[in-house]
Amino acid sequence: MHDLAPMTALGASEPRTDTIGPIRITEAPDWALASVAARLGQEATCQTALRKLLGTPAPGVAAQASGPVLSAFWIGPHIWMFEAPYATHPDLAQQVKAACADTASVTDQTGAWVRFELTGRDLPRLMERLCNLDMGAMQAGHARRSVIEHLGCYVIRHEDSITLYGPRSSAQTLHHALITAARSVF
Amino acid sequence: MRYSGFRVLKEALTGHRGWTPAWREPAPQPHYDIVIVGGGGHGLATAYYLAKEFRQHRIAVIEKGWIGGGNVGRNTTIIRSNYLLDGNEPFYEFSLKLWEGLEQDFNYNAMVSQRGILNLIHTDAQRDAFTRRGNAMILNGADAELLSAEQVRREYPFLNFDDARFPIKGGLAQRRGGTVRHDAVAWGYARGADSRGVDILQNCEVTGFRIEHGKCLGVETSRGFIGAGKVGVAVAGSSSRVMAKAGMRLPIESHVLQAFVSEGLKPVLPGVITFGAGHFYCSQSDKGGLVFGGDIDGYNSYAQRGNLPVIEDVAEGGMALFPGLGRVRLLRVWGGIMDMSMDGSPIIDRTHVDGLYFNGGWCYGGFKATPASGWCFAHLLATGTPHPTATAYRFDRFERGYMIDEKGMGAQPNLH
Amino acid sequence: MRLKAGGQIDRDTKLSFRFDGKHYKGHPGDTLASALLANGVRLMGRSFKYHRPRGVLTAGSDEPNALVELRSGGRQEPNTRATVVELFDGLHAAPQNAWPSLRFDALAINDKLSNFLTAGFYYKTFMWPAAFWEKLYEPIIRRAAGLGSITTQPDPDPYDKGFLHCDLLIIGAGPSGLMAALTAGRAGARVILADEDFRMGGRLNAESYAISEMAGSDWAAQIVAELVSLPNVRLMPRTTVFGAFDHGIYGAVERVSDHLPVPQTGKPRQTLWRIYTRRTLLCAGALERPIAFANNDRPGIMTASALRAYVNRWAVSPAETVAVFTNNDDGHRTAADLIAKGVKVAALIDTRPDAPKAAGTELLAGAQVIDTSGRLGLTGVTVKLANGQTRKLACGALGVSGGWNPNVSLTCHQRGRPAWEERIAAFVPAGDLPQGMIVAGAAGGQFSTHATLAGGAEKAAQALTDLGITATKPDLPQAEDAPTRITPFWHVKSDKRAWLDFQNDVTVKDVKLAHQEGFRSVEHLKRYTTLGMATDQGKTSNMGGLAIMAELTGQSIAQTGTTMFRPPYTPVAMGVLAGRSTGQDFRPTRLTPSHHWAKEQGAVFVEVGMWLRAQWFPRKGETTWRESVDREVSATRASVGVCDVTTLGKIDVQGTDAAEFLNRSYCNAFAKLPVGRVRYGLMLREDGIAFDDGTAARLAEDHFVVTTTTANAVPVYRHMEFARQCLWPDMDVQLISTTEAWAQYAIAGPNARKLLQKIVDPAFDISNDAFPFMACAEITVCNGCPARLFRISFSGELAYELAVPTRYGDALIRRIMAEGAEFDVTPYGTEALGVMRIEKGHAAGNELNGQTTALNLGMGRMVSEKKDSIGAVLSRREGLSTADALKLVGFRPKNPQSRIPAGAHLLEKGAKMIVANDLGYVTSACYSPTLESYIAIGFLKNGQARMGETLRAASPLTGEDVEIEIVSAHFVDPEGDRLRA
Amino acid sequence: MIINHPLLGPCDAQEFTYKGDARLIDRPDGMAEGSGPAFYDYAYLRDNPAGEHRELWFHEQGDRSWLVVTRNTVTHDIISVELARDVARSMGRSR
Repeated sequence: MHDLAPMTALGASEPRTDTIGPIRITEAPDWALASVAARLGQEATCQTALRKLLGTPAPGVAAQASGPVLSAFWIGPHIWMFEAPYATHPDLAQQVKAACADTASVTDQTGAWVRFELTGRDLPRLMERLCNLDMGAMQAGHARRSVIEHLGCYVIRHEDSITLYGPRSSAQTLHHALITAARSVF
Repeated sequence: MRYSGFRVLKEALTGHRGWTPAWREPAPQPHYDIVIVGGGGHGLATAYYLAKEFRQHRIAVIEKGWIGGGNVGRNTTIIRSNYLLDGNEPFYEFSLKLWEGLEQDFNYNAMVSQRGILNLIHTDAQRDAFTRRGNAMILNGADAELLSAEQVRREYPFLNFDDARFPIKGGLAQRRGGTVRHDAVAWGYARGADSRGVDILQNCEVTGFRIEHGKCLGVETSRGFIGAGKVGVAVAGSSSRVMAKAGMRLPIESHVLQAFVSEGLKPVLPGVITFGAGHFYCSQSDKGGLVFGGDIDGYNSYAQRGNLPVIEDVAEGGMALFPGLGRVRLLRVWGGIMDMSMDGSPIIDRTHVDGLYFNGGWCYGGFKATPASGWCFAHLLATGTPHPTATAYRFDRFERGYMIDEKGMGAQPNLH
Repeated sequence: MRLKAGGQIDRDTKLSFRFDGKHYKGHPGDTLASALLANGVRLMGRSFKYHRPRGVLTAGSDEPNALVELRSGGRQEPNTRATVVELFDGLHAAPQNAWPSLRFDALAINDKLSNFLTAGFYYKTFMWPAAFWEKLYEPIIRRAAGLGSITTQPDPDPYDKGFLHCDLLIIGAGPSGLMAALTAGRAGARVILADEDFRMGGRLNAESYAISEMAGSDWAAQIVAELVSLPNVRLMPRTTVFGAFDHGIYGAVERVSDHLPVPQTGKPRQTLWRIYTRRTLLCAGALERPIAFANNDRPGIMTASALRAYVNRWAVSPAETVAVFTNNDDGHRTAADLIAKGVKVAALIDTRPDAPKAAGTELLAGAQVIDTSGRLGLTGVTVKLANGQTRKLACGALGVSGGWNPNVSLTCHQRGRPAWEERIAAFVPAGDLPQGMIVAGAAGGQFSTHATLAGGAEKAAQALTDLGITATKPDLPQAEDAPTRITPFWHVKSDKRAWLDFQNDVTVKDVKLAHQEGFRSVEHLKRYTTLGMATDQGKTSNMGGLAIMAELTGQSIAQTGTTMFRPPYTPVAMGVLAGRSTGQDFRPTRLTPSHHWAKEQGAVFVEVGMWLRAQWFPRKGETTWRESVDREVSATRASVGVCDVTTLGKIDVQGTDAAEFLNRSYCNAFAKLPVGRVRYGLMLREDGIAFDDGTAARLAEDHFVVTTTTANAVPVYRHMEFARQCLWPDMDVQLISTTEAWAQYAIAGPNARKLLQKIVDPAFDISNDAFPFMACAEITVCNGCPARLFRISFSGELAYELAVPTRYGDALIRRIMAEGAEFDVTPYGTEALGVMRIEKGHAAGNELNGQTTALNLGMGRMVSEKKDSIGAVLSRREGLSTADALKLVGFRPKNPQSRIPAGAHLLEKGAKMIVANDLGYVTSACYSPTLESYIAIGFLKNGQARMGETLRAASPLTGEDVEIEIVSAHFVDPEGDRLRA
Repeated sequence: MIINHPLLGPCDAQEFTYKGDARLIDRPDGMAEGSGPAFYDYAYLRDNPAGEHRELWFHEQGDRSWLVVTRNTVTHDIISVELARDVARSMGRSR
């Protein structure tokens, strides 16, 4: 194992948690990410490979799907983002590439994003201050990209929580927006 | 009738019975020597200079609605000649010089107010670019001044110097720039043209051109055919629509630009100021309203109205620059159609149709150009040759590779 | 004065407030206007032009007169309508546009001069001498004009923004809005009910009549209570829907904290909501219009409905004795309500000879008010009776009703035009409404309470049916259903001034003058007289003005038309439109992976787009930035330096057609680039102008990593996606941005390899032979950390760029610094980076300015003619390839210590400073510590042919004029020996 | 504005970047003899209609699809939305 110590997107060694009213905002740095884009003409074989890898069909448009180990969400036509715990999958991109071989182009995206977990009551009331997605209509298992604080972010709706991915370099801006909006509501 | 302070006094004492209409409402004649299509600022100025400077006769201005109802009636009133490129700067400097003597020339107080314009600098690269521009202005005989951040602060102490995302590092000032009461420009030119015999035909829509054997014989209108020796089209946002009637496709897209005015305030802003790190520029009218604008909405539109994102973007720029604006209220938002050209610069040229001339592609900078545009178009119509300051404004510059692209954005009109 | 009983105020609680320096008391439920009237204050402001005394005209947001400066300091809020300010304890407000005081305003002299200050007088004078405009006339005019003032201090309150979604947006919570919300709410639809007032109910709160045997306000409260209990209904009081935008998006402002002295910690003053709705029901009611008559502008004269609202809702009468002047039945209702509340009504003056009977006061049918008296407040009116006699009536207030205008504003925000309806003598919404909008109640011209209730329920059900939601209409409560009876009457003929626009002082005479001078179109009328351009945007004035213009031109009102209704419905604070995006939060900040480390080192940062980058790293004892930058450059060139270059855009290009795709995207050839090699690429726009440059590294047959400049990362990615999806849709190529995924450092200088060899794992041979200039590889560093290494050089030195996953970027810079200590490794910032690239003659943003071609940049031969690449064809146009085209060259000053200003223009020695002599310009300049001289690069006409000549770099703007020698732009190591070392 | 994305359904236009006339898909062949005039027409001339306009929008903050939106430039009503890649193929563009 190499000897470079990671830093979180918010610039610390440990992830940050904030609790405001009923909401908890947690930085979640321990995720490996890899984007997978099916090669032209290989879409079907690629999806077969991904299904095998994920343990469930690759998610459809604007959807998220979880398998036993990995999870994935749709980010574009025939493009998905795969997620796995970083501790166990530091080389997620290579694993995905191995599974898809020449049917897909795979890119390591681990460093590209900051991830926040939002939990608590009234999450839609927080989100309505931040982005134009209709959280009231967004069911668990939906994943959409939208604009938050001028930043392109992924919003993934789970049963009791929301996962938010924003560009890593702007982690502080995004975090500040989350905190400010939460204080404004609660 | 000559306007003057004396005249105002006299009329006040005699019940204002002596005022006559600022322009006539003539019936269309069957034929004119020159027909100008478009009763906006540029069309009216063209007619005025044709009659006054080029001694032309039998001129008509044809307007679909009411005169001055296009962009001359809904702009942010700024005049300046702070351009970079050789194709532009002499023209805009000519225009600024015409502004400086305009009111006395056409006997109408258009409130030409040379309160100065200041373009703020936020990065070193911007300073380099503005230095190049300021020098180009001086080489062309215009005035320019480079200000340090401290100098800017002395003139505008309330701008955001201490908590800015993009700190102010200086500015390029043009003291002769300023604002003009925009409607009065249209009215002044209309009155001046009318008094020199120009027929201003309102509520008269051009429905087609009569072109035979490659020569334009006149225009078909909602009030019948009007014959013309020469036809000059100056219809700004409607350029593509009108020229399509002559079978032309133009290097122009029509886009919506929104502009804004606040409730009236006691004087706060001495001059015109443009934010260099966001889309916002602002001045204060004599009535007290802050007049401001920003970027175009960015999509083709003839709707003359825009959408909320740009309104917010402009307000963000305003607040970033001037945090004391928070409680100033936006009173009115309006939208106009901009004839956005492919290099951000205008066209004043003859067309492939004999006797048909075109003036357009002003993007959102047409107001300040009004006097020179009118003069140069009149020059072209009267003499058949381009005015020396407008030689670059040719149709064929795109095909031949002589673009005049101030912003360097290429053939993408919504980025100019 | 406050009436003994009644009103929706909390009489048990007293609130203290101050206006014009005097202290008063009011109650919760009051507005500033109602509280002032309760305290006997009628004079609240001054008009714009004549500085005439002004009191309230209305009881709502259409108020043109009672404008005050609310609060102070950074919170000072000018032009605030006293009629909508919710009273709070400690409120203070000051009069505006009056000096030295509200009662004695010096500029009231304008009123005496009014005969000279008619519409448009300023267009006819102040022209001589020309220079006097800016120096004399305009400053006087500006000082006199304007309304309230701001302090220019920053607004201390936060603002917020948000997005809401619903099936049905109901605008206005009067009888129709409440019925609509009830209908839709019970049907389970997602409903938003917004109302500008702090108390929902609309006119029901201001009227005396019963609904199902309850007071209207009680009925409203009962409905509101039920709506509150429905989870699918969102009630938004204090919320103004101010604009209708495309495709069912509405702008609304919620005044979250304006009724408090200051917002609670963390809470916004106001929130901007963008409401996305499938259907909209406009229930915005109607606004009463006045009648123009001589001196109809005195404090105490107001709309009859306002008078009624003050009596019923706030239990306030502006005077002990009042009169009512009307042309319709609704004025009678005002008289009746006043009488019922014990207010003495001197007379009910009705212009209609056949006016219905009235009880409790004298009815003067067929009569007109021809004049009024009272300097600072109304003392009496003069009435011309039906028989032609005149009569004076003493009264302290006059309620005027000229009929009601449906509140059509929002229906016209998408350039719809309302239509004239004779039945109610008013404009009503016409066909071309904003998408999904339906109008109900008084806003649609249905004025009786029964009709508004029924309309609200019916239109809500209709809207839901469109959406496939079934609604059952609730039982309609009993309510009055009086027909609208009006005989249009716009102005009392008079030689005196009769006001139309009370704020801007536009009178009937001004309209006549505009007509006389040919300003007859409604737009000309508005612009020439300023009618309707005041802060109320003509809500109370426009109708009268255009009715009079119609009369003068002999056209009908319908033919005359209206001016354009534009957003916002009522003025909106700039602060709330900006929301959270102010100050440092104006735009996102992007931090580089080494940011925290650089901060520890005391780096000076600079904004580069959204990024903050280290500009230089000052060391102890260094007093100027130049000292630091010179040191960084020299140290790098002497040993080794390190710079964070993460901000450069990175795009992963994969697929079997990746090479061919890049071959068409760049003007130079890429198809044959071997795996493990990097190539410089120049990208053109389709118009042949240079767009961006960067490198493409081939990591595998089907995998490239492309870099872009920092500024163009987003546009280049967009452009490549366009080419991929639209131009060559069947190419097998996939793109994804990886800018953020990698922390990338440039390590440059003669000792760069030695330093890197300590970091790169030994399994990877990076010797010059194994890893030559322009090599690239996927490697590991620091015992197994995955990394990418590129041997590329922007500085001209032996240099590498090393990338690791972003999370290790901080650790890597620390490791590089630690391992590099023996070489005295020096971190350098963007300034030193800039100096070294100028020394090397590399083009950057100042040269790639969107106006230059490959030819200008000295790369003309790179544009391949053997393939079809974007921009190649148009780059060959005549104007872009003239013989004297600008060429990138270098400049050295004759005196090495003379600065060459970037932005200077190039001229021959002795040439006159005119544009005809302009030969080009300086793009980038710096002091070169390597050459111990100032140097610069720039574009010179036919530059390559002028090497060795002496010219001037002239910058009259900065007062500089420097003799320069034309040299190659490659100042340092022109043969490139160092970077290949 | 709301753009009804063929895959994602209604999306706020703020997520998109506008390019212009959908004819920009129809790029001439750069290797064809004398293609200069064709490129001039392609890059610079526009119909710019007041009415229905087929135009390119990029879902930059969304799924990064280029779309061809048919929109009325007078009313802003959107008549149809297609994936530009499909449109390009239907116009005969391939590799």
